[in-house]
Amino acid sequence: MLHILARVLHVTSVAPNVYVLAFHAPDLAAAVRPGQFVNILTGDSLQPLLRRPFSVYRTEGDAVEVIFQRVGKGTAALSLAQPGGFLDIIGPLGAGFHLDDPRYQTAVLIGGGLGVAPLPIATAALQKAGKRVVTLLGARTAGQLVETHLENVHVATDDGTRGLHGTVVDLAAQYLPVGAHEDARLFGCGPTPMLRALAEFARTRALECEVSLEGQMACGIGICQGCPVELTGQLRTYALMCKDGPVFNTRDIVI
Amino acid sequence: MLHILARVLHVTSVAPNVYVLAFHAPDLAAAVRPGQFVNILTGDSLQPLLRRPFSVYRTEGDAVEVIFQRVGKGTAALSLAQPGGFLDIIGPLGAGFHLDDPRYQTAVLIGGGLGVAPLPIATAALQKAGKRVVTLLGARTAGQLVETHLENVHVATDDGTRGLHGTVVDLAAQYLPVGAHEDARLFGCGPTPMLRALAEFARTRALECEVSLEGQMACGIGICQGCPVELTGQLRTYALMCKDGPVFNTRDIVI
Amino acid sequence: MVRTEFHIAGVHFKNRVLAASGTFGYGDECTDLVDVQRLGGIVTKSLSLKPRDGNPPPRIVETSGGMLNSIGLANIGVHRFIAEKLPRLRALDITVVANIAASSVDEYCAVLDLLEEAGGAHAYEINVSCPNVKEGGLNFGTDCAMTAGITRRLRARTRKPLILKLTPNVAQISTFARAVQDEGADAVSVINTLIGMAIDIRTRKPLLSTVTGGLSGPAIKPVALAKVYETARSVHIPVIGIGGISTPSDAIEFFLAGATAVQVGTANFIDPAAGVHVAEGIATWCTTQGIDDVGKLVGTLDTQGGVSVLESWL
Amino acid sequence: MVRTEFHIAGVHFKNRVLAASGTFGYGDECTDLVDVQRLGGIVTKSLSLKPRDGNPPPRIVETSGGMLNSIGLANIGVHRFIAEKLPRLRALDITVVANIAASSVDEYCAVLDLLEEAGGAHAYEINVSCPNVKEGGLNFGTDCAMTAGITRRLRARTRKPLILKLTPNVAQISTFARAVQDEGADAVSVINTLIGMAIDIRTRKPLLSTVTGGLSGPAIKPVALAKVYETARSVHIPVIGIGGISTPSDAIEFFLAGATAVQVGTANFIDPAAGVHVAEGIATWCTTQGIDDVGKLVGTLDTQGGVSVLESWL
Ligand SMILES: Cc1cc2nc3c(=O)[nH]c(=O)nc-3n(C[C@H](O)[C@H](O)[C@H](O)COP(=O)(O)OP(=O)(O)OC[C@H]3O[C@@H](n4cnc5c(N)ncnc54)[C@H](O)[C@@H]3O)c2cc1C
Ligand SMILES: Cc1cc2nc3c(=O)[nH]c(=O)nc-3n(C[C@H](O)[C@H](O)[C@H](O)COP(=O)(O)OP(=O)(O)OC[C@H]3O[C@@H](n4cnc5c(N)ncnc54)[C@H](O)[C@@H]3O)c2cc1C
Ligand SMILES: Cc1cc2nc3c(=O)[nH]c(=O)nc-3n(C[C@H](O)[C@H](O)[C@H](O)COP(=O)(O)O)c2cc1C
Ligand SMILES: Cc1cc2nc3c(=O)[nH]c(=O)nc-3n(C[C@H](O)[C@H](O)[C@H](O)COP(=O)(O)O)c2cc1C
Ligand code: FES
Ligand code: FES
Repeated sequence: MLHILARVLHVTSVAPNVYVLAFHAPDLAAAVRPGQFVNILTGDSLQPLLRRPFSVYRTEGDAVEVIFQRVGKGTAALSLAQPGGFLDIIGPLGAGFHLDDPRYQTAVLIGGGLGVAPLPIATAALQKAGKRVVTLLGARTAGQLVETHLENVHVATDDGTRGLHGTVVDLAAQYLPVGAHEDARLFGCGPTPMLRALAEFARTRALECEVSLEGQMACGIGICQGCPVELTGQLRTYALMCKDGPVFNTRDIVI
Repeated sequence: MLHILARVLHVTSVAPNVYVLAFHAPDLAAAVRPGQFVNILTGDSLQPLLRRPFSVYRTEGDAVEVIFQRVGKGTAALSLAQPGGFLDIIGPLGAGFHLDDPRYQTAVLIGGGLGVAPLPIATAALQKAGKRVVTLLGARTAGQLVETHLENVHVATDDGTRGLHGTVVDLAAQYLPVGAHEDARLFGCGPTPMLRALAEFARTRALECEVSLEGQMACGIGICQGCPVELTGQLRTYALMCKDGPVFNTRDIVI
Repeated sequence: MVRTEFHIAGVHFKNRVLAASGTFGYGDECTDLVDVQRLGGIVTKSLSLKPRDGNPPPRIVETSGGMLNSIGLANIGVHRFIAEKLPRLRALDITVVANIAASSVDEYCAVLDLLEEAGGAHAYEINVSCPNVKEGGLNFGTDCAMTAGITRRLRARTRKPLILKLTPNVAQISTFARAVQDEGADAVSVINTLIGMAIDIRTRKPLLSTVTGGLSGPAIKPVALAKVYETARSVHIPVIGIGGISTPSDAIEFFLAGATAVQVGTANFIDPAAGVHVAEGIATWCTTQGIDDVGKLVGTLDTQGGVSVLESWL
Repeated sequence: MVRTEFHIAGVHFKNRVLAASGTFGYGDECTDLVDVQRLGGIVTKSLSLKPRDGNPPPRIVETSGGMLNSIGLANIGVHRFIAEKLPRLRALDITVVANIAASSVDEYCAVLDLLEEAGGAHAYEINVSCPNVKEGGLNFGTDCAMTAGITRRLRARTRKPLILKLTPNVAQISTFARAVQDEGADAVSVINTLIGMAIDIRTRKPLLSTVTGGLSGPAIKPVALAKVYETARSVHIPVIGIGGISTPSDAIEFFLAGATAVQVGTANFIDPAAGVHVAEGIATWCTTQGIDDVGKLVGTLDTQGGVSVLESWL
């Protein structure tokens, strides 16, 4: 866990309202694993008060990239970050995907909307590990798809403007017919309803599935107890999204 | 009183930490009188919460200018205003200087530090009215003096780097020997201690003196009662700085 | 068209957004900048029997997300209000709530009597966050019996809507709300400012001449909302929500929590048309949501799944 | 060199800035990011007799200048604290204040007894903002007799410093402070969070699973400062100031208002080294001001010229 002032390299719009932010952070780039996140201070005064968490999108040499959608005050401020300026960042945080398990061959990466965020860094690691990678992307509409730095991409759009007319879980159902893919493992990221559907899909197909969750955080480092994730089994026992997650095996949690 | 979104023309640093901000505001430029001020929303979110008051420095055609020192959050944000962007401004506010009284011939304009702010717009009006103008400027050090758009400038610096080594009130004492200037009237603006000294000086010399005050404001338009200025005479009776001032005759107020 | 009007004890308000006392003068100051007739109503600056000069400066400090004030009830007094302001307000199509402050129960009564006689005010809001001079300066509003007593005395003197404005600086605001309801109050306004303070570390002096003052603005919105929720669940008279409301969305939160109407305060200092923008934004939002009456939002917070207070925060 | 240390009932604190309960875990979580030994002390997350899972999500909402939380006292329980955390804390050169929460007076006693037996904690801070299960969930901290009763029972069981952490959600916090002082408390911590609430207007649901929660952060600083000022003027035991402190200047305001020490809470979430920065910034400021002991600031607010409370804000 590092606390750094990282120099902004660039902020680039890659789709309407979607930006890739790159910053210079050699130690972070060396340490981060796929599925981990960084917690960025988006304003220098107190507006917004808390840091904002973002999955690491890619590393490229000494640079670390995140991809984000402008939804509110924090992301609006980030979208205006100036190259050469500095950002106050804590990371890498959380536990990432378990990509290197020898018990599977094909990694099916599934991203809904900005859930694409951790997939490029995961792809790079999977390629290194010699796994086969298939990527299923979903978006509301074709223009919102961000497909770079991925492998074997299949797409679905809610409005049918590209690929399958439907959700990315529908696409997974199509891509993974019953019983056909025991050696496959699912890695998903996206909005909670999508992850819920994905978990259900994985359960019915008896596939292992890890998902990266989103939700409210205050500290991001395990000291506030603000980010409970309900565990299956006993009622109301919780893991911490920021420390124990944000990636969980869907078997272990109530989404 | 207007409430406008004014296009920023430029923000120019004119001395260390001192900026002139020009914005396009034809109706305001036409309406404003010397000594009046504008109330600017410096941030689009709530940091800082309240507007910030600034004397009008100059008008030039359809443009209105203010000059300000960067001291905190609001002025820091203003110093970063982008040409082409828009600022939310209310003005003109308050009562200005009474420049056109026929009972005096020489206007002695006295500015301490950023108290120079209302003097250029006053100079322009006085020139039109055919008055003689003398300007006395004080600053901590030579580099902080802003002397453009003024007439007959004499200076004093606290550190003696230019002009008289002393305060602008010392300079006034030198410039206005006892009894010599019954036809002169003083118009001052600057930090409260300077205005207090100036008021005392005017009293001992029996000169009419108007000063522009500074202090905390919330609304700037007379609806909050937040900006009392104590009146002489009865104990604890107040005028409102934003509505009845910010310019007062030093005879009428307790500074 | 979304229905925005509502009534309190038979008095009509055009919409559910009023200007809060002390944050909009007497309603006639900024007609340049805003068409006050588009507000649901105007609550006047608190009126006392005699004019009050108020506290020495400084009276205002900005804080994180809020501001402190210690105006000291500076006001022109009820006589000048009747003579100068009421005629101007009568000329407008606007519901006027006269807010009354006093340092004795008799003074409350005297101010109300004068306003009743003059006519023109449609309703009264009673500011009980005032020091009771007879009781050594103890604040009326923090003593339930005194608050109830004021209500009783005033209720006997008017048939117009009587709205008690409660202070949040008590342990349980709902106790006070019930007490004034029992004495015949037609509504309660919740909340007045929180007690706060700020210091200039360079001079080592308080930033308000009175040391402490009243905190208002967005910073207090969560507190105000909780107080409105608490109050609305324990009385059947309307609750008027106040505290940090700057946007239509803020106001809707208060409606959901149980407020029948809201008042916009500090936000007027940033934009005198804030109240109008809030009112019109609410109507627009209702349209997009297919809601035909703003009143249908009131008290519709969905707390299903909310765990019991016993398990609550610690 | 500026003297920064101080003592409470004989226990030494390196400097006057502590990490607040619930905002710094058990002190051993972020040693990567901050040298905790540069803090004046660490107050642990509230410890209950049995581990507590806490409330369902969402537990956190950001508000203007602040945040709401309804953690629900999620903690590992006093046994695991003693077994796992105390040994690690003992290895550090840091003053440890164990914060205790409970839902009955007996539970408070049981937790304290276990900690006494284990040793290692230098002082106790008692969180009374807890629902008393026996009294139908009434919060201990809003009942003066119950708060005093807890103090009496605990005082009889320990000679270590006993610090009562008071809730601001009462009419007069100084009454509570005097009551616990009379029962032998060595200090009071002022304040815990304010009750607040926020709503998602799209879903019409509260943004906290428990509907209401505790407001903290810069937004509450003015309220906290006023409570500290009120308390410090009415007790002779030390007052530990808490509420919205993020900068050295914030802390100095609390010292001037009468706080002997301060705690940094929410600011740790933004920067886990916030407490250290505050502590070191205070020392630097004192140097520039020629002040040789931070303690010389305590209670030195200059209120001369402040008008009387009678004339105060309304
Ligand atoms: C572990 C983790 C990783 C994340 N990774 C990414 C990422 O790689 N790219 C990315 O764009 N976003 C990511 N997010 C979400 C991101 O943190 C939020 O979008 C961001 O905090 C919004 O900040 P804001 O100030 O712009 O919006 P706010 O002003 O805080 O909120 C604006 C609107 O967005 C909604 N919102 C706020 N936070 C979230 C959230 N966490 N999820 C959904 N809606 C929210 C609010 O309800 C509100 O309606 C991640 C979140 C977590 C917890
Ligand atoms: C009628 C009027 C006209 C003014 N005209 C000008 C002008 O032409 N040019 C100009 O530079 N300034 C002018 N000021 C002062 C200006 O409004 C403040 O400097 C500004 O509000 C500071 O905002 P901030 O957010 O940058 O500072 P803040 O963050 O609010 O404060 C930063 C520091 O500056 C101090 N400060 C804040 N406001 C004032 C003030 N009013 N006077 C002295 N110190 C203050 C604070 O105590 C604090 O230490 C005027 C003020 C008034 C009332
Ligand atoms: C400067 C100022 C003056 C106020 N004066 C009064 C007053 O005279 N009478 C009153 O009942 N409330 C008064 N209030 C309280 C407001 O009406 C309102 O209850 C409070 O500010 C909370 O709302 P807000 O956060 O929207 O401002 C005043 C508030 C402010 C900020
Ligand atoms: C997430 C969170 C958890 C907290 N948990 C506790 C707790 O367990 N026990 C306690 O006494 N106070 C707890 N507090 C209150 C803080 O210790 C502190 O009193 C309060 O937050 C005000 O200080 P601040 O504004 O600096 O955060 C908690 C506060 C927060 C924000
Ligand atoms: S966000 Fe604080 S513990 Fe997870
Ligand atoms: S600043 Fe509001 S009345 Fe002057």
